[in-house]
Amino acid sequence: MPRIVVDVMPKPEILDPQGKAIAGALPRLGLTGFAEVRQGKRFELTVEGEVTEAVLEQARTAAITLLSNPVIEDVTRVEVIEDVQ
Amino acid sequence: MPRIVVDVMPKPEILDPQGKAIAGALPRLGLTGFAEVRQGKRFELTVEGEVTEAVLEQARTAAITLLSNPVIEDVTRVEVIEDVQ
Amino acid sequence: MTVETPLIGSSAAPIPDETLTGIRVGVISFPGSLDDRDAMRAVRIAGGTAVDLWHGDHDLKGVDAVVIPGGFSYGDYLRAGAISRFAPLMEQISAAASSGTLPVLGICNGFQVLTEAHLLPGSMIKNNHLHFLCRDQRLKVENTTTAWTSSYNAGDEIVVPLKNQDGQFVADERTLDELEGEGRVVFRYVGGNPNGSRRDIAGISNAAGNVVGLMPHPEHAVEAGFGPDSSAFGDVGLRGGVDGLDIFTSVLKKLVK
Amino acid sequence: MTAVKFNIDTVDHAVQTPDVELPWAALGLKDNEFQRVVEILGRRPTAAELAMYSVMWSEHCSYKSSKVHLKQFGDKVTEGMLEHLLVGIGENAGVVDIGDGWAVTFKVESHNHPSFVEPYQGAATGVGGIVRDIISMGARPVAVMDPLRFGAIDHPDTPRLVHGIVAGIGGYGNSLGLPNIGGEVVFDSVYQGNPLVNALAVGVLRHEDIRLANASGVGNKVVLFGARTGGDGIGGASVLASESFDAGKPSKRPAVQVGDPFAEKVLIECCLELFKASVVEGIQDLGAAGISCATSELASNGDGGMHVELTSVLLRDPTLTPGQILMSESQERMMAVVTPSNVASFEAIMDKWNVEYSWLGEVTDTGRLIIEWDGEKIVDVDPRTVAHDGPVYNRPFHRPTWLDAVQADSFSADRPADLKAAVLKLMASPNMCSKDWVTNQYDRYVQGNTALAMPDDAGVVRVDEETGLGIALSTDANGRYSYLNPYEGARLALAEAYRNVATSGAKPMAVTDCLNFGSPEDPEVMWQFAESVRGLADACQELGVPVTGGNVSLYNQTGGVPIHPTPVVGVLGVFDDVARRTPSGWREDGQAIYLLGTTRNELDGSEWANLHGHLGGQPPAVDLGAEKTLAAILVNSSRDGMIDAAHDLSEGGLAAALSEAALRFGVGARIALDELCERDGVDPFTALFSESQARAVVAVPRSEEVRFNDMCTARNFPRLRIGVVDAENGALDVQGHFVLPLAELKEVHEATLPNHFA
Ligand SMILES: Nc1ncnc2c1ncn2[C@@H]1O[C@H](COP(=O)(O)OP(=O)(O)O)[C@@H](O)[C@H]1O
Ligand SMILES: [Mg+2]
Repeated sequence: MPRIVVDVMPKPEILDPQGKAIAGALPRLGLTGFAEVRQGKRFELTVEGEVTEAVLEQARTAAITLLSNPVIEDVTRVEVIEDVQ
Repeated sequence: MPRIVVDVMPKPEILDPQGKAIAGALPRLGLTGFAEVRQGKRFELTVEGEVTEAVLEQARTAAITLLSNPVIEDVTRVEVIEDVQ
Repeated sequence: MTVETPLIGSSAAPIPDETLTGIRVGVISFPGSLDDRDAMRAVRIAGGTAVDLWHGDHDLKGVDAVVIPGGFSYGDYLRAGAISRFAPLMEQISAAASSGTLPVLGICNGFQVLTEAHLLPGSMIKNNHLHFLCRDQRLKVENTTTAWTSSYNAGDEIVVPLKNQDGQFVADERTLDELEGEGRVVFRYVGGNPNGSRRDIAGISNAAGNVVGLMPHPEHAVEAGFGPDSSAFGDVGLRGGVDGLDIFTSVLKKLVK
Repeated sequence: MTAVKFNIDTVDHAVQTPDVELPWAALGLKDNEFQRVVEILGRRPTAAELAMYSVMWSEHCSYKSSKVHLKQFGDKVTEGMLEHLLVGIGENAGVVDIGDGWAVTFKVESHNHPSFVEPYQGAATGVGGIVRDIISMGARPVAVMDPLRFGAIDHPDTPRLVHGIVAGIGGYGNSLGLPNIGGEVVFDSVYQGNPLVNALAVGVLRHEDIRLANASGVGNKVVLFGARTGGDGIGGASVLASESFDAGKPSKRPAVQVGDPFAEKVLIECCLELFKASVVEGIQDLGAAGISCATSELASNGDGGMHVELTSVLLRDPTLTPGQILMSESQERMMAVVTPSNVASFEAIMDKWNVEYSWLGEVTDTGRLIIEWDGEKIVDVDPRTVAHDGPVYNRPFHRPTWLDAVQADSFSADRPADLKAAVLKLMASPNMCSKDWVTNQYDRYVQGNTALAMPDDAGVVRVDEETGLGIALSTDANGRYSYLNPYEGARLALAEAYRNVATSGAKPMAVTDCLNFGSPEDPEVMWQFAESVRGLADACQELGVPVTGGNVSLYNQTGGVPIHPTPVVGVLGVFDDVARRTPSGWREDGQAIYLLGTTRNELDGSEWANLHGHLGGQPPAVDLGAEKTLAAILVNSSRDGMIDAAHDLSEGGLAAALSEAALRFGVGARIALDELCERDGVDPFTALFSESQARAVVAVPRSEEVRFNDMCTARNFPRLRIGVVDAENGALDVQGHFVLPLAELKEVHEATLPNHFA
């Protein structure tokens, strides 16, 4: 079944304690190539049937009302993905 | 600065309590087009300088050693993204 | 039946036992560990000597056993236990634990660290109700041959506090069958599964039985007056439950032998 | 790091350009306030100075409307009240001597508005902020509490707030390893757009470990450590995006702060290690007004001067301007003063805990707070004028015109015939139902010293493992009582918290308060505030317990409608040995149940009246003399082993107390009301539902009855044997009226919150 992916990231100006903890751990594993890490969420919404514009619109609504908190997060993507891994 | 994105999703056979809760909430918002929801994580690793193959390799290592737990999660993507939103 | 006003500490006053005092149990602290001092207190009340270990050290200080305590190491931000697993001291612990010699107990966050370090199978995900839950939990002790459970009788039930947010134990069916088949399910929830854990599993061991992980907190049921309000071994005074104490006496007694 | 080059508004520049338009109004300063700043400086302020004055002179930081009233907490203390006070009002938190060289510091604060905007983070950072106050006194935090108020339970916005706030309190407190030992959950539509999120923290220290927020010792180093500074909490000040006020480019500053409890936990351990190694001279947490507050307070409380290089501040967002850096309210930061000889030891401890720090400057004796940006002077002020000499208002107030009519409207609904149904209805109501759904999300075990917590009357924590020395805490407020009569309402809040602490067996010692009110610019609200402070100060004097610190939260109103005046009062009590604490439920079959105190026909403002949508009349009468005697009886009988259970009577009266005492351990009782009704001249309904004060029910072992009665007689305190514990019947049997099976009671009592929120 087709899926719509919704990516949600912490707003750039907002503190991301999770990303910060990861950024602190990477060098201890010898992985020193990264200046910053941000951790966000990725949702996969499986669509029953065809992905119509109406369904996509539903996904966009879900993204801004339920899946993200507009005070601290941005929805960075709402997109249909191929059903392959 | 360029970023590498790492997507991590719960394994299909593992129950995803957060995804389930979202799937339960959507119809209450009148969003009925979705059969299933899975919640995963999206990491953005900012690279200082150029994204060389070595850095990408570091990201892949980070993805499978630290950013995901192979018992419950799959790394579904490790990729450079353009620095645009 | 008359019961006096319960006095804290009365029933948990340790009977000093020179041989037990000689046993050194290390408790490792990570940044964000919370129940480390409590685990050390439990070791002392059981009669042993508690030794504090620092995650960043490379030295096990010659301890005879190790407790990885509860808490939110590194905030539990990525996954519970995920970052702690890479602490320098964990290398020593992993080596000694997998050789089957060093008894290691992971409580709550400690259990999560052990699964992340692959010293125990399976993993923990968010509770099925998605909330942090703190309650007094009844457990059944199903394996009394491990380093940490030998003071119990098979089938004993105990009441210890449970408190976590990511406490749902998951593993694939094959692993679960294997755990069951080999008798490595050490503790099981009874009287209601608090978080959706597969097959009501609350604690497991490795094949050798020296490494045990347990989600609820036995170190909070070791001192009368500060434990749960109930015990599976009969009526107790106010907050008089000390059912967790035998976890710590088990390892001390085993090590004395 | 080289500083970002702004078009910096230096002191020199300010002198040369006296006529530049400054956005003082947008920053919240009033015309006269801005004029005062100009007067103080003898020139226009620089952008950075304006930032400092505007945040430090805000209501939140300067207490400009409340100061003249709060003075009473100091004026009305007696010698005796000061006896155990090691540090009083004015510091980050008060410190109380509890004996054996131990001291306790505690304080309650509000985080109301941020919690409405972003419930999870607002509540979380509320806990974080109050805990840092406790650390900065030199103490190890040992517990938290959370008095909460929400709108109507069935309002569509209430689940958002309940879920977010409860998860936020738990998410932060649980991650810090601080047991949550009590609080309140109240639903009332007056809090719809203004939930109250108050957080209390308590810490423990040795006398010699007390640290104060002052910068003394010329040449000592000033260091900022903990989290990096970001743009948090300066959303309202976006006008400062350009320090020269010429470019109007919009700035994107987060209006909410995100908490990092892990960083704070590390900060706690790291600070405790600093204290143990004696490497800090003075320390201050960074809360509201961030670096502005820390530098000006440290300097003015110490030798009077400080010199700081602002580009040394480690930033999360490199585009911040100097004014924004000064105003930022980024969480999990501390500022300390360190002697040059301790610098290396300080750095070693930071490195061990992996905490970032940066040396900002040093203490001087110039009487000036000088802040430079890359060597250029952008602030040159007398720090006292920023920290302490803010405006003080004697705001007009008058008794509300509507109050007479409200007070005349006494509750007169018919007495229900079915008392069993009435008890069930009461105990299932939003305010009287079990709060387990909330409190089960909080860790009450961590640290291993919790001797009593929810749902008992007070939280009790052991301080000294050797001796059992410990403390008890309770927080209370009743907004409806305060609405009906703010003077008496504040006294009632104190009386209840005091009674709760004594009920647990502890001797009440000290008070903290969080005064939640509407707008001080409304003379009627201001009157409520003035009356509340007067009432609380009077009552503290009468009970002999000093206020050691607290917080004022004003402007809690939506659409011109203020919340009920809600003075949340926290009382701290002390135990010689927490082994003697008294639980609120009975367990032993056959023990006698006594009611202490007198019952009057006092239903105005009660939970029962509230259930019928009625709010009028006068709140229950306050008799602090009776409260004192009751407390003495409860404390003595706990110490001497004369009682095995005690539960105070407050909201919901005897009906609630009996129900809760039975549900605590699932043990029933047989109760007879006849003698009580006859003695006090009340009907059975009133006996059960009146909220008369200075009452408690206790369970007395048979062997202690004589001694217990003698003690009450000696103190001339009314008591009545109203029943007996019945461990067999599994019911609350109020003879001649109803038999209420505990299973039935438990079910309705526990179902309410899950029904709405699970
Ligand atoms: N938000 C909360 N956090 C922690 N404990 C709470 C909270 N709300 C209520 N409680 C606890 O539940 C119990 C019952 O509350 P309440 O009836 O308000 O107590 P009381 O009337 O004795 O002040 C008390 O132990 C109280 O501390
Ligand atoms: Mg009470």
